[in-house]
Amino acid sequence: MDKVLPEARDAVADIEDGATIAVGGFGTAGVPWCLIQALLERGTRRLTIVTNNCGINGLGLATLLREHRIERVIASYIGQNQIFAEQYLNGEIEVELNPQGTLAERLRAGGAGIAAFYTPTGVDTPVGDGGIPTRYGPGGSVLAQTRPKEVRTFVVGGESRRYVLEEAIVTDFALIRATVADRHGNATFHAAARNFNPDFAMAARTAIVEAERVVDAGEIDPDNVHLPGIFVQRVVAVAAGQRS
Amino acid sequence: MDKVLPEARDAVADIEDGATIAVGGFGTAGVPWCLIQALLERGTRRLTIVTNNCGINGLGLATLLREHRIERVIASYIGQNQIFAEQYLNGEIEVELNPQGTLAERLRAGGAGIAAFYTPTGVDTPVGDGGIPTRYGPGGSVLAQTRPKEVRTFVVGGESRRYVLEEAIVTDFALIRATVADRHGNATFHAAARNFNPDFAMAARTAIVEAERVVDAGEIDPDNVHLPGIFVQRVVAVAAGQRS
Amino acid sequence: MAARAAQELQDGEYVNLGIGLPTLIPKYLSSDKHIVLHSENGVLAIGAECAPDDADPDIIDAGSAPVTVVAGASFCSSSMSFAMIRGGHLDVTVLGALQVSASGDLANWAVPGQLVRGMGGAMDLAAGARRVLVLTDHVARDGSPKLVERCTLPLTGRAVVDRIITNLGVLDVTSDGFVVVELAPGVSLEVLRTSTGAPVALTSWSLGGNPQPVG
Amino acid sequence: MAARAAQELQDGEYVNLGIGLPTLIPKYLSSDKHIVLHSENGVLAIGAECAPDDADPDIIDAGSAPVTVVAGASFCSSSMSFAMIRGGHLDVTVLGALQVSASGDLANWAVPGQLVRGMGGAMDLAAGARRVLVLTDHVARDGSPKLVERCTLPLTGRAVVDRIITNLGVLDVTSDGFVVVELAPGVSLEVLRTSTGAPVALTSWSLGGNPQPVG
Repeated sequence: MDKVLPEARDAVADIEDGATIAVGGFGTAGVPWCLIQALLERGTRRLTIVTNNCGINGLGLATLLREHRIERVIASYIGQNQIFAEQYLNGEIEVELNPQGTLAERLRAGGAGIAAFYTPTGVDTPVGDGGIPTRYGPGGSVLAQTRPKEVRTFVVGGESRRYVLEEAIVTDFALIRATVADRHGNATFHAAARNFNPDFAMAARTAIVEAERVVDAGEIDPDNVHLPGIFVQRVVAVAAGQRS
Repeated sequence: MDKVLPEARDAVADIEDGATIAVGGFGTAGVPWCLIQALLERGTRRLTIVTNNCGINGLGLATLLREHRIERVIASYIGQNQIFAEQYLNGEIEVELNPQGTLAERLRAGGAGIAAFYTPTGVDTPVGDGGIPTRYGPGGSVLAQTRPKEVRTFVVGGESRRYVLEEAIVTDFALIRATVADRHGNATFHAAARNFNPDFAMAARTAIVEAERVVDAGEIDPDNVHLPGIFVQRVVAVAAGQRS
Repeated sequence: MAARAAQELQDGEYVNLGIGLPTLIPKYLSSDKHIVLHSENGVLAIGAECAPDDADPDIIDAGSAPVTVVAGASFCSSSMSFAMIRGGHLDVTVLGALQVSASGDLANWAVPGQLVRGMGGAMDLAAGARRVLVLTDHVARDGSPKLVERCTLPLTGRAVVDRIITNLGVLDVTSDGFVVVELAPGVSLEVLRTSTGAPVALTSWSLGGNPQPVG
Repeated sequence: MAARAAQELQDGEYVNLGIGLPTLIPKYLSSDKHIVLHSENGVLAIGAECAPDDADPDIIDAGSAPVTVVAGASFCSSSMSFAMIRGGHLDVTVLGALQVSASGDLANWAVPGQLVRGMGGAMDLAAGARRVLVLTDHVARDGSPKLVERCTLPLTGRAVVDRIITNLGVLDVTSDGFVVVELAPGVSLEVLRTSTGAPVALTSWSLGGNPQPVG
């Protein structure tokens, strides 16, 4: 069993136009820079991207935005990501904003075979009630917005509370940045580079890991595997610090 | 911050009659033998126990069954656990059987603030349809049985399928066996001794860890903490291999 | 039977073997296949069983037997282990059966009137694995068929079984019901059919792929 | 304000500090309190911010600032980090606000007509933390009150805020609406009341516990 491919471009060679891709990373940590770069070079278009913040300082996924490769983003935060904000506002991309914990849990659910779950996050807000703009038209008009979600009361541990129903997300691919991966796909992450990476890998039909170090099976302590190889289909070696 | 208590009996001193307790362990691995023994010695009664198999070969939780301390068990498997089978059949205890993955997920949900979730496991079986005996009466008559659960169709990743709604479990206490714990409650588990322990700790209002080795904060690699200290309220040191 | 089941497993597959008969399969796996064995108590890449004296008491399989792990192994929590199962990440599971219906329903955990000993992980495996193989004697101890038109016992899962391997042969569950894939050496189609509680079809495909004489 | 907020945190508490003003709090924590700081990107037990030159690029907080961790730290996945938040395991979160209502509704993520920049982890924190403190200027830049009878902006969470710390004082959200706990030095009750868009009650408890002159 050897999941290692020679180059990042080999690992993304079958990502076709219109694919849905979960991309790990939070801020500058744990971003699969090289796989994003390979996808950019491949020229794939009309992508749906699931990600926390869709690039930072013009880097990472922002490079795909700049080349107009993305048509839809499922994320939690735009912040100061200028090109993300611009394309959302000018109607070029459709954006579905999720609470960050809901985003992580929706992909964890997708990976775990859970179809949907009830969370307290977003009850009595536009997340539960609907009305968050998803697509803008000319002049800042709102062409489409989120719809209301089901809200239901449950008693948990003796406490009655209302919860909103959120559905799982499964993607075609996941792009993952790991610190170490072995040839069977087992991976570990250093510090806050872990973030969404394990959840997103689980949610994808094909999870592609770029790792700063690729080792033989058996070199990672079985007690300390952060992402078991069963969730990983492809591994590519990149240099530590390598970003493209 | 120091969550370490001198003795197992100190750690269980406020577990009152009628408490609901999640107890980690699968077979002989990761069983909190010393905390169970301390609970036995304390004499607490009318317990609801959440556990996979409720003791093995007359040991562990089977000792609480033998002393008639348990009135209700939420578990996945009775197997060859003779005293568990006897007390279920003679109506002394109420038993709610769950698919093993559903059991783990219900407690993980309780710990994660998720009220309920839809799982494919158990659709079109007595788990979803109801009818599993929960309490027997004289002569093997069934006094109570599980009720039907909600079943709903979701489309996940393009595939339409039916799922059954399962609710979270939150407990008063959890008894956990770890390999190493630090004074802040961070814990690691060796091999298959991990099993339900992290999920159960998360689900409890008060999680009590017996650890084969107690170390100072900072001695466990932050990348390899299996159970973060935020989920753990008390730690007790036991000897490796110590079972009572 | 276990040897035949071993042939079903392909190089690179992630596989969970249920307790009982399926645990015999690893002995028959050819060494040129790399199969990753999963155990629902949170072990991935199980190796050989080991003698109790050499055993690490914390390394056990779902049947509580002491085992080893091989290179590339990992341990995880129960919720993560069942995320693997339920999330469709297992290529194959091999389970025992009390009954299998012509539409692939599986019953293997409870008999009305007998003590219910719990379903353990069987329902999750039946619902979650991409391919569900059943490994079982063709008929019950009392001679009654286990392969039936409709299960009379409580189900483990509906329409989940893909293929059944018995002492009499190999059958697929198709939209047309049971289809014979192979007959065990010396077993006639007639014997297979009379031992089966539902019609068994014979497709040209199965004829072509079947080295044993049929009928 | 950050100094006052620091007083709210008790020894042994697990705390998440939102971006903006709340990140100033750690500077004012007295060294005899052990507070465990959580960051929603999967860091527990954050230490001091550190100079970019000394920084490990993989150790950042939720505001992407380079930080250190202290003894007893752990890293985890996003789903686990939010399990901590949503599951009620955080003792306190300190958040900024655009508006807080007299019934504890919080609005801090969106303004109609302006670009929605996303809620990030704010809604999870508001829904999940056992105690929600708000740290904010008492009035908006245009002088309009931020503490109001009813929020007009889209909510982050309903009935979630426990206590508000502003440049003018400290107020609790109670079933009777806002109640003053403390006035900032030199601030009169009159000023607090005219700066607040809803009635502010004065309980005997708050009088007793308040060293500043009231009225």
